[in-house]
Amino acid sequence: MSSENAAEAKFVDERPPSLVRQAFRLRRTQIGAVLALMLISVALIGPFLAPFGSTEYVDLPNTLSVPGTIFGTDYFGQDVLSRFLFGGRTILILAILATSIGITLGTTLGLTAAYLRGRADEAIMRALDVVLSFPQVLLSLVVISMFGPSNVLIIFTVGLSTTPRIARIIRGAAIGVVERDFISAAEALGESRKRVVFAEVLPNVTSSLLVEMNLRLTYSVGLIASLAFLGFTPEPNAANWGLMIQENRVALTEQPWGVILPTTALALLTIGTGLIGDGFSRVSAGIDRGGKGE
Amino acid sequence: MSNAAGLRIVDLRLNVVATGNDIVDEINLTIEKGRVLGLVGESGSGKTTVGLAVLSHARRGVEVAHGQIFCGDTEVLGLDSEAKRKIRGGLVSYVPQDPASSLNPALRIGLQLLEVLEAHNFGGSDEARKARIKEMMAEVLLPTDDEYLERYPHQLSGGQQQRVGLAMAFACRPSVIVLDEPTTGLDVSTQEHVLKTIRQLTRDHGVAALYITHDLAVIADLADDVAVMYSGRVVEQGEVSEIFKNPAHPYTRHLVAAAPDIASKKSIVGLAGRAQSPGKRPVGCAFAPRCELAEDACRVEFPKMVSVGGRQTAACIKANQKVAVSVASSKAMSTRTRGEPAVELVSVSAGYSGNTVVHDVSLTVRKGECLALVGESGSGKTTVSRAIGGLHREWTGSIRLNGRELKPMARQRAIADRLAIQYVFQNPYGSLNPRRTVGDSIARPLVVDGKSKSGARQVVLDVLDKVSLPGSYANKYPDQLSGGERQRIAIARALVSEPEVLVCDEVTSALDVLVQAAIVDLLGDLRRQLGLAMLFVTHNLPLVRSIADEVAVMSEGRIVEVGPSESVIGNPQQQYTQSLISATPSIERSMR
Amino acid sequence: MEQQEIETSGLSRRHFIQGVSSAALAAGILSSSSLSAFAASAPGKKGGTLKVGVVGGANDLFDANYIVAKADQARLMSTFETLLTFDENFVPVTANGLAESAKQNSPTKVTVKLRKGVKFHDGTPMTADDVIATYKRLLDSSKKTTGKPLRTFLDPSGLVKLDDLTVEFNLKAPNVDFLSSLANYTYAIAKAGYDGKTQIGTSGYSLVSFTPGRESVHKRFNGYWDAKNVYFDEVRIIDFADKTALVNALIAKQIDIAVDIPFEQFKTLKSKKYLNVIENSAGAWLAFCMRIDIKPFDDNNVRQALRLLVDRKQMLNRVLSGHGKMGNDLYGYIDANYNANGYEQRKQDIPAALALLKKSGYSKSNPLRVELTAPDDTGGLVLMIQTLAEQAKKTDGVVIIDAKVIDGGTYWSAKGQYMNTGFYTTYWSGRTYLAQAAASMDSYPETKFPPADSSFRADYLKASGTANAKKRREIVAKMQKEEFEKGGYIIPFFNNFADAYSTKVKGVVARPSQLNMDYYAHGFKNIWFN
Amino acid sequence: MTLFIVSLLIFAVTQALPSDPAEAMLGREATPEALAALRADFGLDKPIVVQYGNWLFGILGGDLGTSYATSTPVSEYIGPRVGASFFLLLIAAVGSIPLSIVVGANAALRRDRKFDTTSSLVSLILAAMPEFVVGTILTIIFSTTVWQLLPAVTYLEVGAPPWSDLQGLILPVLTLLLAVTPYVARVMRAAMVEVLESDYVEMARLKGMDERTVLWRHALPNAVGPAFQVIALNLAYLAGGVIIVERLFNFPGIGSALADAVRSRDLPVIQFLALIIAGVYILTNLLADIGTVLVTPRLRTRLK
Repeated sequence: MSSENAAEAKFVDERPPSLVRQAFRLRRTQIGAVLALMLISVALIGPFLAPFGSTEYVDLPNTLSVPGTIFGTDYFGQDVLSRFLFGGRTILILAILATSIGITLGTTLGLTAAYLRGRADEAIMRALDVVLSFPQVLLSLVVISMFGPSNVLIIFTVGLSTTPRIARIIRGAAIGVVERDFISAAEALGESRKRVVFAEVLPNVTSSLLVEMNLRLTYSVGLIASLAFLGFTPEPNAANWGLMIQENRVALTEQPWGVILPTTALALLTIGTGLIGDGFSRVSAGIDRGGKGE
Repeated sequence: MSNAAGLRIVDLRLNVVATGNDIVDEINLTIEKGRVLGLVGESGSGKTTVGLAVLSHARRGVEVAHGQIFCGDTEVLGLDSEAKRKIRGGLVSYVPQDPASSLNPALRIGLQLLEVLEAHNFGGSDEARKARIKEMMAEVLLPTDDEYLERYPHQLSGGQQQRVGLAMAFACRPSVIVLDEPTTGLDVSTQEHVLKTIRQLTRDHGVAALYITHDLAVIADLADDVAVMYSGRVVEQGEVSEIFKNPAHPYTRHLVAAAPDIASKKSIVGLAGRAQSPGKRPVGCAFAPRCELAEDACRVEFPKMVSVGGRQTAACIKANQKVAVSVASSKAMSTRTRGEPAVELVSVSAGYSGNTVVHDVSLTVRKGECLALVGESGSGKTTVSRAIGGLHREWTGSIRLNGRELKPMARQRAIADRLAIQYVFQNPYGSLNPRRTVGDSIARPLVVDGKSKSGARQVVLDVLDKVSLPGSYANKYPDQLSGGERQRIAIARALVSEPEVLVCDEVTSALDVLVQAAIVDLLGDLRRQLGLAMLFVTHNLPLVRSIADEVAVMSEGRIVEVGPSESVIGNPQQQYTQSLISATPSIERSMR
Repeated sequence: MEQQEIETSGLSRRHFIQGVSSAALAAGILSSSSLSAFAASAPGKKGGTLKVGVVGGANDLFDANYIVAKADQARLMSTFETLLTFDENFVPVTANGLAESAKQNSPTKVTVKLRKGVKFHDGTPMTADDVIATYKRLLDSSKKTTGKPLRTFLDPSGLVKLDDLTVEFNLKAPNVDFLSSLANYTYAIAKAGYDGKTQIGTSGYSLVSFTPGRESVHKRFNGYWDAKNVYFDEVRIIDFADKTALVNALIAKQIDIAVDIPFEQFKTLKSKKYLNVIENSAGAWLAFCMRIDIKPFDDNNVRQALRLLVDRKQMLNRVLSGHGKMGNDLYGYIDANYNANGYEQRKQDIPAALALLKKSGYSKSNPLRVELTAPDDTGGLVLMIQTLAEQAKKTDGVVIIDAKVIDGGTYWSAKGQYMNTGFYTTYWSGRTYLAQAAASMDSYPETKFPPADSSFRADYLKASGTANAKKRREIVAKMQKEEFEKGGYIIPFFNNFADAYSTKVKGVVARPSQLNMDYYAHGFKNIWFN
Repeated sequence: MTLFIVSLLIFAVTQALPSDPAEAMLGREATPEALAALRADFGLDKPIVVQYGNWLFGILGGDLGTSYATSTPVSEYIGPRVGASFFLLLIAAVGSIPLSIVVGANAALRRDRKFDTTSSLVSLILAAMPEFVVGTILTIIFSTTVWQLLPAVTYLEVGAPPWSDLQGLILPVLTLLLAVTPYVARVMRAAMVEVLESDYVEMARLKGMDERTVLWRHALPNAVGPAFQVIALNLAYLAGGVIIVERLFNFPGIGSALADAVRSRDLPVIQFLALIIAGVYILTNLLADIGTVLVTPRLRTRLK
């Protein structure tokens, strides 16, 4: 016994660090986190640094050299830099809320389908297939033109349209988990279905969930920006990176900053979250293979 | 039999690339042509790493640090990559552990055979190659018609797949062949055939064979020589008869003592602790921390190989002190009067989506007794046990607990009934929720029963003690534990609700032999102490003799023979049981 | 979104261009004008396919007497011709028209003599019957046409055929400027029996095919009455859903003409050596409408205060990048009687606005909070309401404007914001004062001006029947005074529009014109490839 | 079955659009009589169930109805656009699949080495940019500002087949390729990594197969199967992206028609297009399923 304890004492610190910590050991995850944090801080504190108001008129539209501005004026005679500094908050909040809805719904449905299997699984996945069979942009487009663009609606449509994809992924991940014996063990104890799904299955799909969360956040940002491109936006001229690209796109040759700044910001943000997601997926892939001995 | 060395491994060391820690070191082995060397060891001891090195291959993250490997006259480690490719499958070939995953599911077996020949330019013409394939198929006792070669791997049985693997390995007439646990996962009768084929082929073609396994009985049956590995080192080697009759290294002695044997009623003895992974190994003899003979000298440097006599050598400073393992602890099997029936199955039939796979099974598990339910894979034994545990939906007949009729599914059963029957699962890696502390997992049945978490705490500590684990384990996560420890935790979870019946479903099949012995030991103790009724489901016939009072043999969904284990195994009445027993390799039988 | 063709140039998808009258009433009998600069230029080379890019979509329509978007204008102009056309002073002339002469005999009678030898694309000659049929169609309220304003002073019974080539218009109400109506480009002459489906006109190019949202193909009509001035073998009018794509196509030399370019690209296009850019202003305007019968706009103090709130200079700069002229809440910019009273330019005057509002009881604690809407298919209007909402912030919370953008389909519908709410936006193309007054009073009563107790309506009828220019100016001045002081429109500016075309295209004249590319070169005649 | 539910849903959704098509069409011109006439013309005066029935049976019988906006039969208006869009999607798909397979497979093969890092970075950047930005940048580079090598818009003469302006297709296809390849390549890489770690690939190497055979014969067929599903999903995504790309390059396809139709409440067109897109989606998934079955002998032989 004593020898086992001695071996044990050494073994305690051998617990693999949590998924998150492991992921953040990777270079790419660190870079991603730095990028994402950078952009999030621009979005959060930007409004306090802006030299002009978000809708304040500064000079003739699309003028590059305007005294007092660094990047000139945009399509509507507003300061490009100030618009940029103001524009991160909305799109981030929209994207995060939309993703949360998608993740919550998608996870619940995916787990339920995976756990119940059989007809319930079939019914849930068929229903989601119906939603999925409308491409995201289309779905959003139709729904938004039905009710008119509003932030709540955009959040819901974008969230709902990501739901089936998340549900699919989560179901895929959970199918493997529900086959495992600890689920049987919980069932043998007569645990309620709800508890089995959320307390036993859910914690074991977190790696897929994290990867998916990042991916969907990226998609949501892109989708919201694309909707703005197609002219669906609740408040025209609201400072919003996605909308900003669309607004200033026409004048790209005369005033490139109005497009370059938000595009770079969105790209860096999505690259950041993408790298984090990538890190997670690499680490979790390692975990999934971990069982393979020698 | 030629005496020339077919395979010679000289001072081989492989490292983990990232850390430079050795996975295996100081490996020196020689196999003569036409002989089989059995390489045994627990999982993690480095057997496969050595086996792959013979093909000059190292897995991702592993590299050869130094050493030489001669296949015939060719040193393979120093070859350039094109030359390496050429010797693989040609000069030296490999038979993998799991034929199902090692045959490409997307390619027809004919093509998979043919491409080896093509890659090594064997035969010169397509006709010659086709003829060679047919010849090989015949040698491994498989059909040679074209239709058969057109099949995909999944259309073959496990045994057939492994024969294809053998055919592939022998196709280019290699002079060295590495077989990596080729029969693990096969049923005994299939295993017997495959082993016979291997023996035949190596002898006929004068091939030097390195046979990697953890199963001592298979080695005893098949090999000429044995090398025992522990923590990346060869600790003992010699001829089969020498090693099994007179194991010199303490580890080897433990291995032999822990191995159940179908040929005798043997009390198997486990050993606590486990081998450490690369980088964490102790200085000196790696086995020292677990060795009852260890002294300070063992912890200074790795012991040199010393000759024990004949061809036998062992890496132990006490190799020549003949000390028996304390097998004395052998606990007498209970011979008291029969207990009351705890669980009774009457005419239980069960199936999956309409297909009946269990027919009319009637069994009785008595209090304080262990009933072993044995059978080959697919015999329906697990379905029966899941029905008892309330985990299988589709069954008819009657299952009674203490005379009370049980509902089919656990959720429909009363809490008391649910807690009274506890299930221990086959795979300790899958039966504990990896995201939950061990303590939480163990306490769960209590919480379901309505106990408070704090009240449960003390019970958890008690039950951990019962499975011989310290209370500090309650805060650990499953991935911090070894397989044996996990299985103890799984047993602890089953015990926490003070059940009357324990259903053990192949609980030792994923464990190394020493750990298996320890778990079996534990289960026996618990049964005696707590008066548990136990259903022990297994495919491992030798084990049955060491644990069960009674045995029921299942085949194709039916019970073919039931009776006291000694009489069923020692003197089987049914032809099926007889063939099963004769196909099971045995050390004792081989040593006779 | 596909309707964003308007954007900052401010011209609109729903483009109702009616009669444009002129001060030059005295013009009496018109003859072939000498003003056609192009006619004098050296004859060009024949041949080639002209590719014209224009913003359009599935809503494209093709009709001799109805248009919605620029694409429809271009197609109408390439297929059909009117009796008269406007010169650069917006005086109706016979050049490029189907009339040989037109004469206003009295305020209620006009006689038109048709050109001889004019043939329809199917080869049949054009006669007085075709003219009468066209005008009957315009007067028929069950047909979808732009003829609504005609109906106030003309009945079908007033159309009389004197001979095969002479038509008499007998008006039921006096209108001394009826000749301008005859020059309205949507009053184009189609063959008798025209159903809006088969496009047979009299122009230099006959329609080969039309695919809404894609393109229309027109080939040279050999029987054309002015065949020497038609140069291209083929004209293709190609739809673009997106303005940027339109401009890109021109830059990449895939099209020869880009109709109505966005001002954002003005400088870029101008800098290209192989492109020409022409900018035009014809008194088109965008406006805020305040319904004088809906609270709180029934209070003239509120209306006047809002007019004083507007920084017109800034609005012109923000919305049109300065491409336009400042407005003074009066329409009819191309009219000689525009701003007959010589009012000074209205400027933003917050204190005065606040004083007016105070009179009506509005203050910081009781702010004037109003919703202002614009349709999302008309870019200029969207920017306008945002600008106004922003400018209202200068009142420090006394006036709060909630700018709302509404889906175009909803906005313009019968129950939509347009004409049904108190404060919304509209746009018009340029026309003369009286024509616009009629349209704004009866055809599209956007502000419900004038109020019942006003003499405005009587003054309008009087002015329409007054042939004497000086007297008429006096009446108009009185009408404008009432509108300037009590009206419901806020007209911040008149917008320009601009086109760009390849230098390959010769013969293009830049002169004041209601439509792009000098009335689409009157159906793409008089221009050629060098 | 799915298609039927989709059709019901499409119909319900389009009915929920505010302001009916007659109003949207007449706009400022609307008079009560004209509205009533137009509504009767469109059959909007009938009960909704009847409208749905008429529509569904019309479609089943091959009559797609008449577009409100263009007053032409939907089949005539949309038919050529369906073909054009399909062609665009097809080359984008046909291009992106091998491209992503090659990129993904190579990245997996050179895991954690330069090619892998670079390709994953590039694909991240591409994935991070909305299609319209990618398209705009491509236009600036290749056809307007930097070089004038390629057409900025696609110009198809009416009635001409979609391949009549191959040059004009380059940029739209490239945009779609760049939009979709990163995702598929990532999936391909993951699938390949898994397959390359598999026992049978190791076995193939131990059999002495050269690397090319290992990759193409042993690894790829097994990686493509699972990737098919993702490819199908991404094709559906392409169908969404096509709306934006068509607008950007003035491509006469269903994307621009749909956007138009939504605006003008052209119900027959919306309904038909939505149905077609859903149908294509279902079809691609079916094809993906079939594809998976075809490259997976285990599934294929079960069919027999």
